[in-house]
Amino acid sequence: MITTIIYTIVCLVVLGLLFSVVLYLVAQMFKVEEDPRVDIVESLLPGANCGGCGLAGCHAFAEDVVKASSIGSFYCPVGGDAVMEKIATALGQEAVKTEPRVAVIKCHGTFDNRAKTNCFDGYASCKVMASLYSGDTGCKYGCLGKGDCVSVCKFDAIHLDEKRGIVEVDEEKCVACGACVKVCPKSIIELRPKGPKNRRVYVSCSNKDKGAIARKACSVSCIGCGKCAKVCAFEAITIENNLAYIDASKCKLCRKCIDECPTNAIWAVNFPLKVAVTPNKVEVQNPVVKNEN
Amino acid sequence: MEYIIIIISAVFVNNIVLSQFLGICPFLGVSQKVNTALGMSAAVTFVMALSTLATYLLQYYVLVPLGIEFLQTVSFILVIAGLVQMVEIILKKISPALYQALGIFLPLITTNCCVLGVALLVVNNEFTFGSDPHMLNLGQSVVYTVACALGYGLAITLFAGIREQLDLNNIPKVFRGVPIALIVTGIMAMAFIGFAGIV
Amino acid sequence: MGKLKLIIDGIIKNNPTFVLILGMCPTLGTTTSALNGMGMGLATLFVLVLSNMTISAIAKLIPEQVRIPSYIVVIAAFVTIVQLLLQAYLPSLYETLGIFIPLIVVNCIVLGRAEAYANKNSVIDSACDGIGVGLGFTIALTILGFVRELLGSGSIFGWKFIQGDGILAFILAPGAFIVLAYLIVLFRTVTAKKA
Amino acid sequence: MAKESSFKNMVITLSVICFICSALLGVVYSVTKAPIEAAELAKINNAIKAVVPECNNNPSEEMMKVEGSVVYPAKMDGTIVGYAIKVNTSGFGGPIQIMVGFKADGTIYNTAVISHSETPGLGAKISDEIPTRTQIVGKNPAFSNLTVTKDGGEIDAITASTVTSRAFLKGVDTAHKVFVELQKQQ
Amino acid sequence: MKRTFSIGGIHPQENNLSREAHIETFPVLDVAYISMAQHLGAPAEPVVQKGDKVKVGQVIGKPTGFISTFVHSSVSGTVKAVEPKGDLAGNPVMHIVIDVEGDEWCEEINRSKDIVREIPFSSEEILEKIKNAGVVGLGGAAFPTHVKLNPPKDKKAEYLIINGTECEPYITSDDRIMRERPDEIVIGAAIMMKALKVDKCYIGIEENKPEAIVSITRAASHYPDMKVVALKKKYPQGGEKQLIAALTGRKVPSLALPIEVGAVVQNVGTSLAVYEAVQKNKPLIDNVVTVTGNCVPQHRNFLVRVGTPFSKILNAIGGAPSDAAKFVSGGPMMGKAVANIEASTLKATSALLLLTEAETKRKEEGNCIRCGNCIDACPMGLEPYLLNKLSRIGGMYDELEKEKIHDCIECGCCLYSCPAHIPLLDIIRVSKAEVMNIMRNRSVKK
Amino acid sequence: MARLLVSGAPHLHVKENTQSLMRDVLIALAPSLLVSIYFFGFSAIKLVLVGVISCVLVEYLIQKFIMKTKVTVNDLSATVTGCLLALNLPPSSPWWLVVIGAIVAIGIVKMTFGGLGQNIFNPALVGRVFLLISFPTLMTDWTIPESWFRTDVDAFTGATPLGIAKEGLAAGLTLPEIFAANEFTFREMFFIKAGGSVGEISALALILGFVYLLIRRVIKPHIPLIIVGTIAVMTGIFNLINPEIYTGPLFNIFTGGVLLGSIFMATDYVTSPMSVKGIVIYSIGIGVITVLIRYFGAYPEGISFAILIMNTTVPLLNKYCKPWRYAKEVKNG
Ligand SMILES: Cc1cc2nc3c(=O)[nH]c(=O)nc-3n(C[C@H](O)[C@H](O)[C@H](O)COP(=O)(O)O)c2cc1C
Ligand SMILES: Cc1cc2nc3c(=O)[nH]c(=O)nc-3n(C[C@H](O)[C@H](O)[C@H](O)COP(=O)(O)O)c2cc1C
Ligand SMILES: Cc1cc2nc3c(=O)[nH]c(=O)nc-3n(C[C@H](O)[C@H](O)[C@H](O)COP(=O)(O)O)c2cc1C
Ligand SMILES: Cc1cc2nc3c(=O)[nH]c(=O)nc-3n(C[C@H](O)[C@H](O)[C@H](O)CO)c2cc1C
Ligand code: SF4
Ligand code: SF4
Ligand code: SF4
Ligand code: SF4
Ligand code: FES
Repeated sequence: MITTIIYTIVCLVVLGLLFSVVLYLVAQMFKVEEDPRVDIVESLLPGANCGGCGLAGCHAFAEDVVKASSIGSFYCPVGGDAVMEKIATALGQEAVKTEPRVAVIKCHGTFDNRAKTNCFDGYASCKVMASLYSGDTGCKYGCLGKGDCVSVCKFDAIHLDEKRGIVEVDEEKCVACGACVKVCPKSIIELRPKGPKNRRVYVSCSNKDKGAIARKACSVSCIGCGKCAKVCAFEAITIENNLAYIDASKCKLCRKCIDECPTNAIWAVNFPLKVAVTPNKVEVQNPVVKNEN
Repeated sequence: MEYIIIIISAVFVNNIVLSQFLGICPFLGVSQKVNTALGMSAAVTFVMALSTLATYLLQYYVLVPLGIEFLQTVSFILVIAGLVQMVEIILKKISPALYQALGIFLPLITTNCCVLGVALLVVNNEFTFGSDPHMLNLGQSVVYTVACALGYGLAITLFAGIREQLDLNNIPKVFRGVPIALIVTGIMAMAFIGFAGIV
Repeated sequence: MGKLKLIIDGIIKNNPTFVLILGMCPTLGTTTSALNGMGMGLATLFVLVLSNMTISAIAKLIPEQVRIPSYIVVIAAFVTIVQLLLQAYLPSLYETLGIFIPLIVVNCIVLGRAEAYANKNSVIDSACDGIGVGLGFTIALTILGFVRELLGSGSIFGWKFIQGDGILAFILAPGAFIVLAYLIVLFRTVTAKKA
Repeated sequence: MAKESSFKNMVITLSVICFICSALLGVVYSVTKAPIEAAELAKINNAIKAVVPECNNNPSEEMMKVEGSVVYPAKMDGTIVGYAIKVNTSGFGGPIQIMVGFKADGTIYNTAVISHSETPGLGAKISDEIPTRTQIVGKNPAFSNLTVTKDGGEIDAITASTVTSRAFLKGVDTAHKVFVELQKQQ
Repeated sequence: MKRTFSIGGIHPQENNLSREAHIETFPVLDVAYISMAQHLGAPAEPVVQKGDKVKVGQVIGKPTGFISTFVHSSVSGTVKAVEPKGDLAGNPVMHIVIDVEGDEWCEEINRSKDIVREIPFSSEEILEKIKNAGVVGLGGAAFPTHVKLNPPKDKKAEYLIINGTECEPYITSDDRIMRERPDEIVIGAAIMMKALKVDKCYIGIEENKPEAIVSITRAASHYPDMKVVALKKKYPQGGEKQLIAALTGRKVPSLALPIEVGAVVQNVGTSLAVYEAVQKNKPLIDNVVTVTGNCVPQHRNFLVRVGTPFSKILNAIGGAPSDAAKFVSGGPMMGKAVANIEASTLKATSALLLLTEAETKRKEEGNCIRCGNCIDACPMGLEPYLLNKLSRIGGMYDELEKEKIHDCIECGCCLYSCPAHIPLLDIIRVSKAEVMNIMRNRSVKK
Repeated sequence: MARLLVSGAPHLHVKENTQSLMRDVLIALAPSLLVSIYFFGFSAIKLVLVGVISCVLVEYLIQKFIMKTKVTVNDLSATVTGCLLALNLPPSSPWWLVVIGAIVAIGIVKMTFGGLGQNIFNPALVGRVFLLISFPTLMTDWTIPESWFRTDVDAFTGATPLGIAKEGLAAGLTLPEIFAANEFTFREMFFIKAGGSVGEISALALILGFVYLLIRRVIKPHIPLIIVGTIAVMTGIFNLINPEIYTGPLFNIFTGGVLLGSIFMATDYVTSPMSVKGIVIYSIGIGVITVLIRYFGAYPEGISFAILIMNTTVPLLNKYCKPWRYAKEVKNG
């Protein structure tokens, strides 16, 4: 009996010894240097692998951040400043703060605002449509309404309103990763600063045609008349190619331009109710369903 | 002839994954891509052959003479763990690409039941290859082990091919990932039952 | 953290079978009947609790390089103990579970919990985690065994309620995979609805 | 944090863990050794008891080997009343070990399956009550054709498990040969 | 056995309804809208201004890059505007709008119908003349012909291949010119042979145009180096890679130009334009346009001045029939659907096709049933079903490149033959563009 | 004039659609179906009806209530599956067996993978194999339930020729002895044979269906021809080596499900390889495995398993056997 126990002990201890010695030697012989910080950074990242940072997923981000001398040019839109700060601390650097942003759709050409001129009969994708022609309405610049941006959004933050033929961003869910901006063939999505209390003013149109043509194509188009730019006391509005643009960093949210715009192309969102009775919003409340597709 | 029977039996008829239920976790885990699956099968084959060799010798030249067969589990797993870690360290140095591909699963080979499972089967079970029940000798053991590993490789490679194709398909959401993989495995097991009785 | 919550987490949120998808081999290999599944589950539970406790006690003393081998030796020792005990006092169960008893050593759950939980937490918490996960495993195996037995042999815990056989495929290998797949789907739908 | 991985640390830790574990195991083993052996013996004894007529010796102590098979003679007050013969045969899924009990006159008293790895639900039924066993009890292989009906014999196979049934009957046949040999030796 | 290419291809119903309609000269209208983007490559730059007087054949746009060419006025009159106008896809393109006044031609243009066989020019002179005449490929792509006829110095042309296959259903403009103007075509080919300094020329014509084969064979008998080959009917035989394979058995490697295997392919219409440019000094200002469709009462082949609005051509056949649901510029397989019927013809416009909803409306898309029809149909040996699946997942550019999506010639065989009516080519076209872009960026980086 | 349609080229498409292809398969199955109705009477009708209805119903219910997607039972693919499932069962099968098979085929094998075109395995075959391993007795019971045309039914009860041969061999007989004891004439095997699944009764009817599918260009001839060829060659060689225990080519081709399997099941688009190279490997594989199982395996019939086993290789074949690419050629080939 005792011998069995002794054999047991001897046998196992010898095995253990052998094991550790051999492993140690092998480990010494085949040593590989690896930057352990990559793993640390990766573990800090949200792991959504959305590519919103412009790199091929979170691991690539971690590798590049570690390699780079400063993290200034890196930003993870999903994790936001909080995560960037953590990474910065982990790497012993200062984080750069970025204003929180949100995607806005610079077009409001719903079915009742612009008429269809032809009927697209191909694969329902904005990219496919844009590769073939200017679109199924008179406006060559507006939303094609096939929802490429919807399907590319990893956060379910953008939705196609089938009845009105336009996409809408869910501000709560949008993390400003920019995937929709990249995919939209008409380049009508912009990441704009969220603004104080989420309030912002922007031109919800991308039409660069001359006023008359734009007007004919769509009833809420920006016709480049310039009234808004004139009325703006802060020089926040510029007109280029018959299209107004509001610089968010200059805009003080006074909303004078909104009343000035003859076509209701300027949008103000998240202001107290009073303003919600602008013609735009009225229309939002009574959507006229007219999808002829 | 006996070796052929051993091989056919271990690869097809009593496939280690599809009918013995060994090594399922890495089977499900490392089968996203055919290339990884191939790498994994190579690693498993290597580790299995090596560890069965070692454990066979350990069993018959240490444990049995000393009368401490009950130490099987502990000593076998220690040997296997050591081997795997060695392979891991060496692989990391020699082929970082393969190391990257197999990722965290290399250490998991240790906890791959099929390595320990086959090592135990070989020394504990009687087999009926070609003749009446008997214990395997060293040569047979190694051939059997390698055949088991090949069977594992076959199953995981076919499976990885299927999963690659499934990635292109529109699987209903709740079934994505493990459930569909299990269903595929189940149907593969069903298909492999066709080999029943061949040896 | 509440001990009870730890245990319940192990059963639901970290369910080894339905969520973590670990320890698949015994899950599939021993569940031809509800009783077999339960036996396997309990054996694993036993090892899991003891090894979790031991490892959380000694984790701080172990150098990084030999962490895994040390854990494995500890786990293997407990498994062998279970093995010997079963062999001595429950020989018939020992025989049905066969090779899957020694294979508890390599059950990813045991090592997984050691790595993921026990080596960072206190002995008591680790024990609770072990109990929770072990129970989760046991319950899952029992359900799986129950379903397979029900469909495959037409019996419930050994009590036969139909004449003749059931749908044999369910106690063969294919049935194991397929039933588990559907149980996971069911588990996912149910827990998703709750969440 | 864990200790640093120096060579000395590694070796010592692992050795100590191995030492403690093996000591523990050795003790448990010593404690369970007896019950394990008892359990194994009980299994054999139960099987023997089930397959031979009532006896008052301890057949497992008088075990002998004949033609490679293990034979347990059952004696009533010193006279042989039967034999339990343990034979190996190979079934559908691997080896099958059965015990066949003969009365002294050569008729089958009973049979028992000690171990098998047949398919659950199919061949595995040999260890439950199966038609085969009840059909052969009381028969003498010397005078009956104990093969499955498909092979022209008189035994109904287990449904869909002809292979297992054949293996079983082959085992019975082997046991009978051993029995004949035993008779000759006497 | 007649020759053809070996992999893929389909047999759509021919419908050559207009093949017996003689070429009629389409009247000159009041206003011409001449696009500056009539060729592949950089658009031309206007050289006239509002109010300028122009004659027929006068240069109004000049090339702006290596792959670019001249644009000439197809009418005489006053420039009314130089402004962006919608092309047939509705996208804004610079146009020169000319109010037509009379029909005054530039003096150097020889308008006689006589056939001039003599080719007194050197290779360089020929190329110069072709360039100055703004000749582009009329086979569809409108690639500037002088560029194609001037291969890089390290590549040696061995064959000139004249593409008279006209493999698309419905279109008959090439058929008609081969039957009505065979001599000019053959001389044009001889001119190009001289420009390329090659001594072998194949003229490939599909067997469904027996009259064209006869007339071209007769005309080509003057030139021993020219060989007219009748080819089996199969779409897309006219694709240059397929035609080269059918005629010479050579395969143009992936991503390479035909010159890689020593071939230069030109359309019969181009050949005619080259003849007129070199022998008659006439720039490319008009071309033959087939107007047809099952729903159209009259099937016509018009010689149309460049810059004629589609709507006006439709008026000439009595307006668009009420059941016409789609206008296609070009053939039914490769042509572009017209979104803007006020757009006007270009140099390479070959047909105006009217299809009814029943003929053309896409059927509802089903699941791919892996029938393999698309694979069997693809003349490039690709797997359209796979390209489709990979594309839809998104981001699988490496895999798509491995599957050689860049080899797709956009022939449409796959979409045509899919029983599940999956819009294969719609999807492949977009991914192909993306993959090619990635490949280009990569080679630029290197 | 209505608004213009706009789309990318091409502007024409084939008239066929999924439904018409499936309809052609059903038409091609008609001769076999008629023969089996003639031979098995009401039970054949019953099995096919139950098969079709339960497959269609399962697909409908799953699409409508579980997946909540568009219901596409109109494409007739479930009908084909149901029909083939029924044709693959013994004529004496009870109706509930077909229902279980249909639930497995459509519910597990087709819909969980996403429906038409996305499944890896042949649904009808998995259904059959599932039943075979679950109900081995029922699935190998070849008694003929009734017959509408002959009275000497007794002559035709009993196992399939393959089963008889296998049993005989297992009992230690040689083939010539078995053949002597049982009459399997080529004529009977070709026109109508007893014993076997509902759909494999008449080789002639199956071949008629094959010809129809070829004429309608629904399938390419490669798969059936290569499978049958492989089986013929392999069994030919074995038969030459030892005619006592290895059955010959004619016997192997015209008994059991080889024709039904190779014409209708191995050709299923969804579960067969896409390229010709792949198809060749796939078909040879099926042939070889069929023969191996028939000669050496536990089952007398192997084509169902062989097709399923080769189904598992299809993704790999698709990955590594690409069609003959145009542009592979190097310069001046
Ligand atoms: C998975 C599987 C397990 C099987 N297990 C057994 C078994 O344990 N015993 C047996 O005799 N046959 C077994 N078989 C074989 C068949 O059930 C049987 O040989 C065949 O159906 C012949 O039927 P019969 O036994 O009625 O002649 C098995 C077959 C399969 C596919
Ligand atoms: C699918 C496809 C079909 C084509 N069919 C024709 C055709 O029928 N006739 C033709 O002249 N060119 C056809 N082409 C264009 C030729 O490939 C080639 O560009 C042309 O013959 C070159 O001559 P060009 O530069 O004079 O136009 C086709 C191209 C493609 C991609
Ligand atoms: C970007 C580009 C560059 C080309 N460069 C040449 C060239 O240098 N020489 C040449 O002979 N053809 C050149 N080609 C013409 C092609 O070979 C081909 O004839 C033309 O794209 C029309 O083909 P298709 O009508 O078949 O589409 C070029 C084409 C493209 C798109
Ligand atoms: C030629 C052809 C053969 C088919 N064979 C089968 C078959 O064997 N089994 C089956 O379930 N469905 C078959 N189908 C129907 C359909 O393809 C099948 O249900 C799909 O596998 C479902 O995704 C066939 C269809 C065609 C066109
Ligand atoms: S005009 Fe402006 S708002 Fe209207 S559709 Fe165009 S882009 Fe949109
Ligand atoms: S915003 Fe852009 S991508 Fe989104 S639907 Fe409109 S056109 Fe498409
Ligand atoms: S369009 Fe492209 S993919 Fe489709 S058949 Fe033609 S070459 Fe092949
Ligand atoms: S033709 Fe259509 S259905 Fe057939 S394989 Fe190609 S994409 Fe799929
Ligand atoms: S339990 Fe995980 S591999 Fe077996």
